[in-house]
Amino acid sequence: MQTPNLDISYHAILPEMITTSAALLIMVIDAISRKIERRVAGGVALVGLLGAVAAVASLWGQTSRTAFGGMIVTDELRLFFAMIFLVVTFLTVLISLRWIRDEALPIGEYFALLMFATTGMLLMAAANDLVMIFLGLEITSISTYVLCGYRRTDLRSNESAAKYFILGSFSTAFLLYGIALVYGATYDPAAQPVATTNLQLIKERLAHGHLFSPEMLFAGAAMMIVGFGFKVATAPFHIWSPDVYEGAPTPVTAFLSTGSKAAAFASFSRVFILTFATASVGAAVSEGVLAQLKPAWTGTLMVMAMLTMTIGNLVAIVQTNIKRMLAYSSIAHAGYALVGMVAADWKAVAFYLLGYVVINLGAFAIIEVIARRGDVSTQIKDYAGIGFQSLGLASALSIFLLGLAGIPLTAGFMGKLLVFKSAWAAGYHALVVVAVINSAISWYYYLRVPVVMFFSEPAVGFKRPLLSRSLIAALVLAILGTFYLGIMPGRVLEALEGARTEITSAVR
Amino acid sequence: MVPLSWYLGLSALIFTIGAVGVFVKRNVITIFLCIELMLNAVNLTLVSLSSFFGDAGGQLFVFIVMTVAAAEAAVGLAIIISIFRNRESLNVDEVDQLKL
Amino acid sequence: MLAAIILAPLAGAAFLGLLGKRLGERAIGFIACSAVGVAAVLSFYVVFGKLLSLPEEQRRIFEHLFTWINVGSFRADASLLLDPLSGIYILFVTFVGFWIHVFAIGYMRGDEGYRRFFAYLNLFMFSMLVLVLADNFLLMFVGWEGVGLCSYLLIGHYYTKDFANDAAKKAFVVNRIGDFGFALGVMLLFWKAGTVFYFTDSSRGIEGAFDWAIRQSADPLTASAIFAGGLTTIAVLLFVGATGKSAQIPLYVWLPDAMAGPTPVSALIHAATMVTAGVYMVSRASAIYIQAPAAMLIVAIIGAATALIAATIAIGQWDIKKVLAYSTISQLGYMFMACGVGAFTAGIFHVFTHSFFKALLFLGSGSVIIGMHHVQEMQKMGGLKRYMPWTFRTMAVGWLAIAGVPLLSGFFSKDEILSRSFTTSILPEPWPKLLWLVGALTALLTAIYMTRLIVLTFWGEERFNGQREAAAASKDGHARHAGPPRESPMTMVLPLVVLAVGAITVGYLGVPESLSGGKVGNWFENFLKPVLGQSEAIARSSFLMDDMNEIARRASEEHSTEIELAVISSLIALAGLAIGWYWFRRNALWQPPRLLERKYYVDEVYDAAIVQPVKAGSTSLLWKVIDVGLIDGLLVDGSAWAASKLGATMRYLQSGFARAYVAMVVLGALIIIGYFVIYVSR
Amino acid sequence: MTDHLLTIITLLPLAGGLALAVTARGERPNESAMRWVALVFSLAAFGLSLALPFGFKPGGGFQFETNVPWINAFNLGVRYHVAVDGLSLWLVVLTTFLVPLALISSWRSINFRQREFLISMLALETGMIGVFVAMDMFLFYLFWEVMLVPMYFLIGVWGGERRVYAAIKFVIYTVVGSLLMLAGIIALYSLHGTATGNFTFDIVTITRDAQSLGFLTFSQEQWLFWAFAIAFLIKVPLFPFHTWLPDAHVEAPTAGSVVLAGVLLKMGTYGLMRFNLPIFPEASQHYATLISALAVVGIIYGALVAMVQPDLKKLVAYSSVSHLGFVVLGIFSFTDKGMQGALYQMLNHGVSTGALFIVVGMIYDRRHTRLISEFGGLASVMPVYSALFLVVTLSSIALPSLNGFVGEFLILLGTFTSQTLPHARLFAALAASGMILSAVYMLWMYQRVIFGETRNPANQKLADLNGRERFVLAPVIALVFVMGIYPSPFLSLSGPAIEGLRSRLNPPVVSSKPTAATSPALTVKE
Amino acid sequence: MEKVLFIIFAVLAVGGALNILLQRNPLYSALSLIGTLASLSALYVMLRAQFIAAIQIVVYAGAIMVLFVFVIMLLNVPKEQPVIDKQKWLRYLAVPFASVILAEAFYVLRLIPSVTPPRVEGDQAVGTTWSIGTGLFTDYLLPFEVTSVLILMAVVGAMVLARREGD
Repeated sequence: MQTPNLDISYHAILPEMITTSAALLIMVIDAISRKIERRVAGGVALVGLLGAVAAVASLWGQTSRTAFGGMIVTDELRLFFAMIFLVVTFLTVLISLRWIRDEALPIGEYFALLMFATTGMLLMAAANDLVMIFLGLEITSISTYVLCGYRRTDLRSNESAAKYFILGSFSTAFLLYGIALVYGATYDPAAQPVATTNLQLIKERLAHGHLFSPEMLFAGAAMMIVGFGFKVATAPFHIWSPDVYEGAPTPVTAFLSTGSKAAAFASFSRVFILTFATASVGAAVSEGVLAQLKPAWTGTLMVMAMLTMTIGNLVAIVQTNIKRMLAYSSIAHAGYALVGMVAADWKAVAFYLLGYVVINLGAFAIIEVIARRGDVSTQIKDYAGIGFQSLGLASALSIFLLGLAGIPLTAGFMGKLLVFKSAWAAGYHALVVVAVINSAISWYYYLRVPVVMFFSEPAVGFKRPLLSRSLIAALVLAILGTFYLGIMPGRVLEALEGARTEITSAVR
Repeated sequence: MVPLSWYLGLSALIFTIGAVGVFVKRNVITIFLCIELMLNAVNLTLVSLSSFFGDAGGQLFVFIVMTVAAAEAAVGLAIIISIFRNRESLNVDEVDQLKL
Repeated sequence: MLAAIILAPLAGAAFLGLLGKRLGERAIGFIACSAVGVAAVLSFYVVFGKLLSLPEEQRRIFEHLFTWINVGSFRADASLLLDPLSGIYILFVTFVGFWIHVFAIGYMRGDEGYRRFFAYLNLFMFSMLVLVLADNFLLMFVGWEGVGLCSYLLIGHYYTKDFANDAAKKAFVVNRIGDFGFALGVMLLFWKAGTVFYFTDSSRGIEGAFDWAIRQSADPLTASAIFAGGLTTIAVLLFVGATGKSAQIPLYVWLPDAMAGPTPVSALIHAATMVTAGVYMVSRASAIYIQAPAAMLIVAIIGAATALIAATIAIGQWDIKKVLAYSTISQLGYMFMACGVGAFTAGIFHVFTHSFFKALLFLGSGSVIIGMHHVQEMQKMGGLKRYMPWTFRTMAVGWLAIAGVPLLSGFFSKDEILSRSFTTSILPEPWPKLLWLVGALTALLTAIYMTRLIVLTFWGEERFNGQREAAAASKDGHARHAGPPRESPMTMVLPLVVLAVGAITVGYLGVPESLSGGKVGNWFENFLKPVLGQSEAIARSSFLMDDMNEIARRASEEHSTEIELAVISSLIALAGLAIGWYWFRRNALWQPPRLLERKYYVDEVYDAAIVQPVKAGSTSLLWKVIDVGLIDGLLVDGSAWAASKLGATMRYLQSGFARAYVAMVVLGALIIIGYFVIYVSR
Repeated sequence: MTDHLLTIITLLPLAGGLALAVTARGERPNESAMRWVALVFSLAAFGLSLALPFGFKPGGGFQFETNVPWINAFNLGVRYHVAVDGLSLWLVVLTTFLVPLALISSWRSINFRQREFLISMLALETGMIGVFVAMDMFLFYLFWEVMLVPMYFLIGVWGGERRVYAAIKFVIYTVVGSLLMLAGIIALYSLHGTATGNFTFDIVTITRDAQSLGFLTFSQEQWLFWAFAIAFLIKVPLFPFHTWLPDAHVEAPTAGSVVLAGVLLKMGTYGLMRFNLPIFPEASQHYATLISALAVVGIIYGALVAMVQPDLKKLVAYSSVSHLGFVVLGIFSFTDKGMQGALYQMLNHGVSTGALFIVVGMIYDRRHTRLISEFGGLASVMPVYSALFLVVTLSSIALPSLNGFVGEFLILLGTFTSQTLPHARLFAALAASGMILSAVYMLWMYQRVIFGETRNPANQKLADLNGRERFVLAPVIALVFVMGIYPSPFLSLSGPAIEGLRSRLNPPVVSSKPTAATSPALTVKE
Repeated sequence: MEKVLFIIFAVLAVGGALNILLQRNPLYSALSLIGTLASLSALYVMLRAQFIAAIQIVVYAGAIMVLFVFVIMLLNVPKEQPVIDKQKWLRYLAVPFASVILAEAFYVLRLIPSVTPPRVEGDQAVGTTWSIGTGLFTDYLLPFEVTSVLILMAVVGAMVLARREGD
């Protein structure tokens, strides 16, 4: 028996360890002090997140290093997405700080769950093995199931959690089945180990074309599309998201529509772009079946992207609840990001998502303030005339909505530009045109909110909401991020770009 | 000697039954049971592949899946309890406040 | 120097318009008149002092001010050209214009728009002089539209009156229709000739369009030449402009309405100067026209037809100014007929004489109108010679002159036109004879309707009693006080006298050689020879007869026929006077045929056939149906509606039932797995 | 200084807006001071922009250039590249000229949210200048879209009754077009990058390479042509994309209308000349007939519909459709005369229609109605106003010696003498009939508003123009005359740029000398 | 012989699964699921996955299902509740959807190459506790550790949701 090489590298999982520790610390303090101060809990979370950011930063440059027997990998995709998740959680914590007290909900558990979810998302990005992807996904999912139902006495919150749970675990079963089939399909008696869930090994086997059963591979890939498609909320697997987003507490919705979506895209990209796409490129030996895999999934995703954008945008037009409208909007945005997936350009997708999460979190921050205690005023008509009553808030919301619409100067535009550019260069012209038309449609409903805010008479009894410092900080960060990524995206893009050569060279 | 495809076929059959059960049954607990059934079907696939290939990975995966199933069960049942507290019903068709 | 001529009235206009707010009527009148007076004096100086001092073939003075537009191969300068043709024009324009200004001082007294009136009048003088002095078509177009604008402003002088405003707008729009043709003509000319300048000026490196035109071979006299895009097309398009400005068929309809303006305006713009711009332009472009016989024929036919039809309408009019307006149209038709038969000099000569006697007649009618306290209907006049002796005397001169009574100015010019029509060789038979016949008939009608006008106004019973109060009440603001008709003040009578003298004498400047037997040189023709001589020569030696013998024979024939024709036309004039005198002395209020009274219903037809359909079509079809209905409603709002309807439909996928969602997920999964499975086994 | 002059001019108004946003806070900010600040900033931009024509060397290509890398990653090759050439030079000046006037003209008519109004105007100015100076497609698109936002608020907040509908319609219309343009930009960028290995959004580079390398196939050209053209034609707006214009004009406040008509519409025609003609010359020629036909339809259609409008602003809006039809026609004549005329007509239309909206705004301020039937007989009570209105009207109907004529005539002449455009003569003749119709609707409108008796008692004690209003109109009126009488300085500066375009579009040099009728060039494109 | 055993347990498993759907009472469904789980466990034994078979019974059937049953008993839905079925049409989808999934599954499976499991006896065999244990603490070390996070989080989550108001 060979001596097992455990390949333990604490550095490689430092970010995850830090976030987990922060979660544990919060719970310990909560347990010891009987009732944890929200500032303490939030502070620990924020410090933990900053620590995780530092840890991610310290990993930068160590690209394509695997650890734990190939279970996780440190590459640009992981690191970049990790940054996205940490940004998401950071802003979510800032948004929640005041809200959690106003709502009188358990504080310690909330922040702990957020941090656990972050850990799950970080693992999803870091995973280099289907097991880890599954685990990360489950950690994220289960913690968000709980967060959706966090306002336990609220029927909407219950319903949100129930629907999310039923549909989420249902789709997880599909993903799992897909994983099992891929595991079986890549059986190669000549290799060691004979069967694997490790993506690196799967990629090599695909490249060499030694497959047990291509049919199983395809069926597995299809079921994984179902699983991931559900998590990123693409049509026709999007249907859970409007209900869940509407019913969940607003900060959770913010987190859900950004973080867990981005995490699913991270794994999605890891499996499909970095494993299934590059394999077919290098599959010189067995063009026969394997050369079909990429066209099969890109074709599917293309149709799904078109459907997703169209449904998201069209249905958003007729919404009257702003949370629900943004839910549909985030469906549409998943569609735009899928455009980048189709082009097999995960960097464009990553940048798109970075911009999207910053803007979307900003928008939800404001919605949370306006919604007030118990999410009571989330109708668009509740925004009537607040434009000049609280100009700053309304202007910020307008900026975010325009950013979502993709107006230049904002991150939304840069993201769209990159994604569309990639898709065009990859030859998906029709897809770009559909995306462009959809963008035009989306202006209609994004503009409706400024219309209501600025162009109509204020509703009686509107009181200017008081903004907490943390929320202002979140808003300022989101606005700065929106413009920074829109105007000076150079540094971020270069950081992303550095990956290009290294990853391609690693593939070869 | 039972061929591999028999096991896989059985697994697919059970998975199908589970999947159908999720949208046919109304009781939220039964729905949950069906989801568990689906997970078990996948487990059967994994175990049979693992055994036929002589690779422990599949069975290790099953171990992980079982843990996840346990965790899911804990949270899922908690969600069901909190719904029941508010609604006094386990019928998913009554949970339709959020729509359109 | 030439610039000073055009700038003097402009300065007057600018001064009055911008700074004249506090000036009194006296000062305003003085400034306006002196502006024109300066221009007149300068004109006399440049024509007689400078132009005539040049050798005959070099009588062309260019004055380059600045390059106006210069784009690629296209160039148009703000530069002036003085040659005998423009010289004649600036002489009578400034001279007659000056006296009309003087007349207006009295006529407009007490008007609230006094300053505005004189500012516009000066502006008109500026535009007219630009039109005449321009050395290229584009600058001419500036003046061309400028006079149109001033005409618009002055017709609408009484802007509170809707009919005046309508008339003003009609004048401008109808003129624009003509200008449309003119502009196209200029463009076509540029396309073909590569220039819009009249004459070559090597100092500026420009080529002249007329120099180009002369080099071309003449177009054939066929209908297809009109549409061929060559010289004939250019000439016809330019003539469309002339029909607008000079009130020819079919665009004459604005001129009668234009009488809504103050009478000095009618005299200056709508009789003496502006309306003859078309004749000027055609004569100016004689080099083109002479190469385009089809266009010449059109010009002649339109001119003759207009002359005749307008004359018949004039018989049926009751408004004194309307009679004169139709008379003007008719006389303009004469002028075009002259141009059409190649007698450009004769046309210009008629312009020249006509400007005197028609201005005189208009001013006289203005004097009558003032004397009658703004009554214009001749039914309400009669017997005025007792009250307004000077007006009567001077108008009588005009009457006789226009009627073509021998030895008055109208006789010489009209006779010249008639005889040249008869003998022209540029048009094929039977057109010369036919044109002459129409001209002669028109001359007869002219004598008749002018006699009617004079008789109804100055002779017969006094029909104005009892109308006075009503008149005073209706013309508010203008009826200074009611009372018996009275003679106008000195400022009005003096111009009448001056013009009357002119109407008698100016004809002697152009006595046809055949009549004088060569004893009196035809100064006018000689003067214009450097400009129009070449064209006239071509006209005489028309390509219709290449046989040299024929030419010689015709030339000798002409002399004798001219005398015969002069006798005939004198007789016609006298016959017309006699008929008019005897008929209208007895039946002063003879009811003319309704068709004539209503001007052949042309306005009504235009209104029903063009104006109303366009308005209705624009409103109901273009705006309401296409714009609001089709584009906005169906396409724009429709697609928005469709999008939201589609969205509203799709949202029902979101039924709220988790189980239905599960089914949808399963369905999606089925499709995707099926696609993949089928895809792989392909 | 000259290196950054354009940047300064572009950003100065925005800086003013920011200054207002930062300083003028509190419950009751000093409105008058805010107006002065805004005015000073916009006037400063105008003053600086005057340096452009004086420092501009005709034929010197792109000048006052700033060209620095901006975003390099991902092969984007986005550059901050601003410059002016003969095409954009005067449009920049027009923009900086009109905005102060618009501000002064609405000095007292904006009675709420003064600060936000001024900020919007200034931001709008920056956006508009930016569009004209941007020489990088990314930058161009950025300004193009960003400018929508302040305009949207100008219409939506300070607009009339149907302002919401109008604002949304305006934005959606524009966005549909501009997003197609975005697809076109991306495609052009990709095609150019793939063909040359130089991935860039730089307009100058791409234009040059399109000329020298011809990296586009004809079918690619056609697609790209439309991707850009639709965006621009919507903005122009060419029939049948024009229906946003009447609504936007009617509902926008005076200052908004002035800027909208004066500058925004020019962005479309400018775009055609900047992108479509030089980069897709073949496609431009291929579709010239279609677009020219639409332009001619627009000229006549706009005029006819304008004629029957009951609302002053709507009338002016439809007249813009008609006038901009001329511009498009001139552009697609591909002659130096036509394109020069088009460029000049853009300026003219900016001045005249801007002035028309100012003039209409003046009576709107007094009467709060724009219905023509509400007026009549203003000449008696407002003589100065009537006189100035008259000049503006005449300028709009292209009276020779006023500005409109030069542009319109050159366009018609260019179209008439076009060698490449089929049916050029017919188009020119039909377009020339627009001259007649413009006289009809403008004079009829003028007559109904100004002439007649003052029957409506509400009009009987209207005050004539005050000093401020005269001050607004004075420079416009002066410009109307100057541009009509002495256009050479304007034309000569843009000449070389136009000549470059022309030679691009008509590769074999053809003269418009008499031989043209039989020139083989005429049959090349049939 | 093996095939007979397989068929027996397969039928039991499928029958148990179908019975879940057929039962009205969730309690019976849960019991039926336990039956299926047990049959699967037997199949695992046949596949020589002894460890998994054991924890299938101990953890799954033993712990998880007990939790289910416990919750079902706890909630004890009153019998007299009206049957609310707003989405009757869904049941008509059951057969078509199931047949399509199965068709797809068997379409894939018909092409699966036959494979013979390696004959490795003793501790080294794949399904033994030894081999699973070794795997868990070598290759699967990280997943195993992460599972603890998952469980901990699930506990926290379940606690938050299930505890009574005011705790």
